[in-house]
Amino acid sequence: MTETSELTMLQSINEALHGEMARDERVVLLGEDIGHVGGVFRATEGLFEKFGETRVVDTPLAEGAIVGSAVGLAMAGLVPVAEIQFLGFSYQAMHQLAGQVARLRYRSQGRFEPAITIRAPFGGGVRTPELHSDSLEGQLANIPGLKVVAPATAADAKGLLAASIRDPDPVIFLEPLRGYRGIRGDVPDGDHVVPLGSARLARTGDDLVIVAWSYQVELACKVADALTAEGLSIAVLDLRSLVPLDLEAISAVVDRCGRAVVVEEAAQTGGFAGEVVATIVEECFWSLEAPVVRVSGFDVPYPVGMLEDTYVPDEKRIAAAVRQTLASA
Amino acid sequence: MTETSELTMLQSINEALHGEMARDERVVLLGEDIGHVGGVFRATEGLFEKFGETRVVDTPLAEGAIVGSAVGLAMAGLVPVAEIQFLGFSYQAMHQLAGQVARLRYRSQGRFEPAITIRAPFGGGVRTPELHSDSLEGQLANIPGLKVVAPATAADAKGLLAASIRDPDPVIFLEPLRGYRGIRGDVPDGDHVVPLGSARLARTGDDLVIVAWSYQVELACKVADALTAEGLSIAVLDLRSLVPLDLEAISAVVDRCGRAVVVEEAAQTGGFAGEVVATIVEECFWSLEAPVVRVSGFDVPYPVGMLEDTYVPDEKRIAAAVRQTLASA
Amino acid sequence: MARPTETQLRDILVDMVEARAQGGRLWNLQRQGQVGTVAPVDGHEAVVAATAHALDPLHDWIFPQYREPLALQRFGPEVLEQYMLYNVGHPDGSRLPPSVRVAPIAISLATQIPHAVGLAWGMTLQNEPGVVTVFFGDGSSSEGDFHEAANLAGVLRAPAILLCVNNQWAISTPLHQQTAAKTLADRATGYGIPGVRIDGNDAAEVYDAVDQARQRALHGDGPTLIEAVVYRLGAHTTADDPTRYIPAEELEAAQRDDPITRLATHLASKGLWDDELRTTTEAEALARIDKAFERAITQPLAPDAVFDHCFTSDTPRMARQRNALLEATTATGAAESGVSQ
Amino acid sequence: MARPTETQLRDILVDMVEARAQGGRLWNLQRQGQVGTVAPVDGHEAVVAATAHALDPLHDWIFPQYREPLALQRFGPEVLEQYMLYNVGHPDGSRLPPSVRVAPIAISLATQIPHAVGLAWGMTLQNEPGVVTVFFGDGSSSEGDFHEAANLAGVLRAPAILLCVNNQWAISTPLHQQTAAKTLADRATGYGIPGVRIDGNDAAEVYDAVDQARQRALHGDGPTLIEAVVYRLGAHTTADDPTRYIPAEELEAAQRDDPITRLATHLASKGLWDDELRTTTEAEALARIDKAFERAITQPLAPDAVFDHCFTSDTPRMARQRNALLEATTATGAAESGVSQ
Ligand SMILES: Cc1ncc(C[n+]2csc(CCOP(=O)(O)OP(=O)(O)O)c2C)c(N)n1
Ligand SMILES: Cc1ncc(C[n+]2csc(CCOP(=O)(O)OP(=O)(O)O)c2C)c(N)n1
Ligand SMILES: [Mg+2]
Ligand SMILES: [Mg+2]
Repeated sequence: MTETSELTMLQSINEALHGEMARDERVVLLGEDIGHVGGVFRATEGLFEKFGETRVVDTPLAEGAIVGSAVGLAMAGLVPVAEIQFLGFSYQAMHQLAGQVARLRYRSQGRFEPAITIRAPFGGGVRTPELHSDSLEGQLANIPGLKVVAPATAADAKGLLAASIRDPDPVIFLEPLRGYRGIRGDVPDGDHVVPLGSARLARTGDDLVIVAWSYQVELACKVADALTAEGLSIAVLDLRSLVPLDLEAISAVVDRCGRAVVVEEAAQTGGFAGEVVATIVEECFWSLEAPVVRVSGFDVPYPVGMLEDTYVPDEKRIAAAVRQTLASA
Repeated sequence: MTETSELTMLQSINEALHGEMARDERVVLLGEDIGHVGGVFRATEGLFEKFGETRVVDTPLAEGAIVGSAVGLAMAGLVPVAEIQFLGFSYQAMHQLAGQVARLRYRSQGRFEPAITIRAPFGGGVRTPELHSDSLEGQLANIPGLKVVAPATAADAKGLLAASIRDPDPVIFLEPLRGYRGIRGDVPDGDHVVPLGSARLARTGDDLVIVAWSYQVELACKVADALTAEGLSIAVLDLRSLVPLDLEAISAVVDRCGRAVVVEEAAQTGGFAGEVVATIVEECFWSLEAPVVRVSGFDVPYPVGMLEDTYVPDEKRIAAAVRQTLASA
Repeated sequence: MARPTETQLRDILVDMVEARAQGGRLWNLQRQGQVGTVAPVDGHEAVVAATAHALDPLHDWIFPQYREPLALQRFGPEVLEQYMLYNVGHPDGSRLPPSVRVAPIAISLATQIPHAVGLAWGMTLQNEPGVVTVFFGDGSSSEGDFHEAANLAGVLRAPAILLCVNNQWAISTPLHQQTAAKTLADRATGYGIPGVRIDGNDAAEVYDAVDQARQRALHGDGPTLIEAVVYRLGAHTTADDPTRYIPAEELEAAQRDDPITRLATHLASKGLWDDELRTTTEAEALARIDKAFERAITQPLAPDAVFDHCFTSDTPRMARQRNALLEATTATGAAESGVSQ
Repeated sequence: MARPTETQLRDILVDMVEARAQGGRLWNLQRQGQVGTVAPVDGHEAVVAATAHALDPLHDWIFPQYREPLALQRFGPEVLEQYMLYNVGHPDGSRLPPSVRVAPIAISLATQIPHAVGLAWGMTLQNEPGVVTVFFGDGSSSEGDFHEAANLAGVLRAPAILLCVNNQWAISTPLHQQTAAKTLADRATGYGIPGVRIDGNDAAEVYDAVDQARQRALHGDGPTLIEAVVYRLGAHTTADDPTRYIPAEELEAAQRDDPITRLATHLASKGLWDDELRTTTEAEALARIDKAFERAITQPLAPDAVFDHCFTSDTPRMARQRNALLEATTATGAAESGVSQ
């Protein structure tokens, strides 16, 4: 049995970075304020002191240059792990991320290996200013050549980050702001790797499955637990990685339950929940006993603090969707 | 009866720009190479000569500044119509488009009116270099506060562009590269406005509906016509605008047909076809007689010339999906 | 050359002292959990207030970065009121009345620079007199948007003042890691525009530089890049602990050059300032911010306000979302649809 | 100061003449519909070939924009072969063997500049000797990526040469609409790096400037911005008609300063060049490009090549897409599944 420690998600991310930097000298960290202060959330705490200023680099304030220079670092044979201070500011680097990082291998037909990981906090619930909370995973998942990973537990944060850094393909690694300190759990000590592309059945159940990722898994599990207490049997599937998407896990659980609710925090139109619904329809249409319902953010920009609780899907909205789907026949 | 002229889509776009600039002095055009040479595809031909260098402005080569300065122009009370030379280069401006253009009204709670239209050619089939053919509408549709319009006919190109420019909300107007000279048709002379947000039933039919937008409507209609000759009854719904999405038109035709195929050129995962499928499931689940099938580009970057015909959905792939869906029971 | 009069300097100092006092109150409100993250104005007071006084609020525009609002009151008392709404997280927090020529905070750094250039350009197209001043930090000057906008402004000869407040830090990143450039004003040559470097702690020098840039812009001679050198005397924001990275001696040295002390000493030597004036100024400022705070937390908010002003009218999907929200809000018991616990 | 020897200059001229000749052939192939859009090298030959000769192909890297490949043959004959695959639209068109230190064309303008800076930085981290030279145009210098990368290079003292080929045009946009800057080299000061402006039609001057920048970089003194002033003698691309916007007299004046004529005249005066040499050089160049073209159009292509090298291995969805494609390809009659017409 592996030893574990109880950590917050933030601590487990920090542990993964420590482990990967120690394991592979090619790993270099770059980003705004990641060195001296250890990141605005302290995700990179202690790394500058331990690995020095050549491997943990405070860059100028320019996301395009952070992501763009990571391409060059990768061409030099290094394994860059870049931090974007908040995912909303990845828009400043989208030309490098979508147009360059995601295509380097394809363009060069395998000559260059973009073993690049880009970490960014995202998601709401903590009263940030505009653009600090935006959930862009739907947009990111439509960028071919980019893997999109979004852990929901402390243990997965460590294991999936390690896997992302070791992956020779580029990965955008999404860290839930609310989860940094709000999610904690037992995390295996030492080397811990969770392969990309496999979903996790967070709750078993037969009546309906809630499909979610990142912080929404936390909410989905609470809803499932509450409804289990009422005698219902609700499964929760934590996708963990949106690209690659675990088609088998989705179809297995939906085939069993026949009913599904998909939860996301992003604006609904064009969000990734739509992709999940389409996938379910393709894979499991004949098992479906009711329409698949999406619980999403509204079709408005992520709003200011006073409107946040209205906007962000909560347990109440998820539970209502579950009941509605169960009632539907 | 209104007089019409037979025009290519390119000519009809040019006509719309002429009309709107003549109609409203606040309309100004900006972009790379749109003035002296009239745009790399000649979409803005003749406008520089007619309206002068203060209203048709060749900007420096900087998409961020084009879209970003359009925000300021709109704040000054003007109606900027910006051209991005190829949609793939809108990534350079994504921070301005998604983070600023789309939020100006919301942020200022209506004080500022981002009456901005951004035109860009997109889509494949003409052997362009990388990033010139990319279909990003799925990503754009997930940006709240932005309208996404994609005409499929010459007449609609004129009418929807006029409506986009007149619309006080920001619109990204997508012009199919293949359609510039490849699509032609009768276009009403003079003022012609097609309201945003209403889909068009391009073909009526009862057995199955093909939902598409932009150039794919052309292909869908050819498939529908060919299959009609075989005795099938295939409808084609041209969405025309992805945001706002015409929910009523979708549910009306899917409820009637019970079977649907959705066509897009973008990579499948996270593409807008997924959104259409999810919408159909939400609106019409109980009418569905078969799973809704997507015909999409593959989950790879838009490829080089020799691989283009393999990648881009064609009549054969659409027809196969239609037959498969009709056979499914 | 237009050195401000001593009276103007006193007005500027009043604004500076008020901003500092109100900033302190705001900091406390944040610590009490009453408002969100706050970025202190400390050290920026002279450059912001003197700039505002060198401009014409009836015709000129200001684009703030985010530290500026409390020192912008010359542009209208509404700036403070709106800023308090902003701090409490009310959607009206970025809406000023049409008469107040201050743009909303853009959040995403440097994105406001092309906006400002576009507005300046648009004003010339509309034959409106006036110049547009945009504030941005040393850190923000590394963003591509700065470059693209400065270059565009040069080509268009837009009546804009690009005002870079170099406070030596971008959160924890010191200037020498931000750029190897000796001065940020040096960048102006690369855009074919004048660049000036000024002491941003000297209100008179700021006033003069902004006034000159403004005259130049109004005469059709295009934009100016001003680098105002100051020192960030406070934390980056309420979420930051600068003792982790700012050497104590460096901060102390900067504090000895506090822009408020400097101007106060000067004006006191002219008999135009004293402790009593400072005390009453501060008291009034605090009364005003307290009132603004009270107003902010009692500002009405519709249950479906989250949908307002996204578009001119709701899309069909938004209309459904709005209805669903209203239904859920009016449904009295949550028990029916929610989790029972 | 390292003026190239006359023999080196002759080698450079050979490359220049070959590039021009092959460019002509490529233009014709495009006109015959055999290859895609082509961006002619005309007018850029000296700056590209002399740069390649001033660098060390075993240790130094080149990031082209898109006009350069034909003049880069000093970096390996594979460059031509690969470029022909690129022109016919074969996926291998951007794959060079590991020994050839030339990066693929990035298409999206200026995005290659941060790549180059990152690679230069990475080489220092790995203690690899060598410098990275990145080509970009006057138009591309307006992009934010140029600014962000140049600034980063300055801070990191990366061993990079930022080589701006100012050919006076970006498609139809003349330099004075691109920027109000008097020179693009002027921008260097704003990044704290040296900036030099050279006559890009003078191969010796180019060689010298690149050599100096290279030495500086190798000695740990960081990057250099070089502005090489040339004139675009051809169309922007095969899709462009420059007579619509380039005044005939201006082009004629530029043609009188053709870099090939200039160097040929110089070397002829030294007895190192004559028409016969030119004729045989051209003939050999054409033979080589024709061979490369034949190879390119006969290069094998798997039916499912569209999926290769997107990721190291297919995602489950891609695997299905690949299978479906292979099934559709192997299904002999399309009649069954396709449209009958
Ligand atoms: C595009 C973008 N990247 C990152 C951030 C996060 N951030 C907020 S303030 C800041 C530092 C800004 O420094 P500077 O421009 O010098 O202004 P100062 O805070 O010193 O006044 C950073 C990195 C942001 N808001 N926008
Ligand atoms: C980001 C981006 N925007 C626009 C284009 C379209 N485009 C291709 S070449 C070109 C002009 C480039 O001019 P310059 O950099 O001066 O190079 P030159 O062609 O003169 O060698 C443009 C606008 C592009 N490829 N990438
Ligand atoms: Mg600063
Ligand atoms: Mg050029």
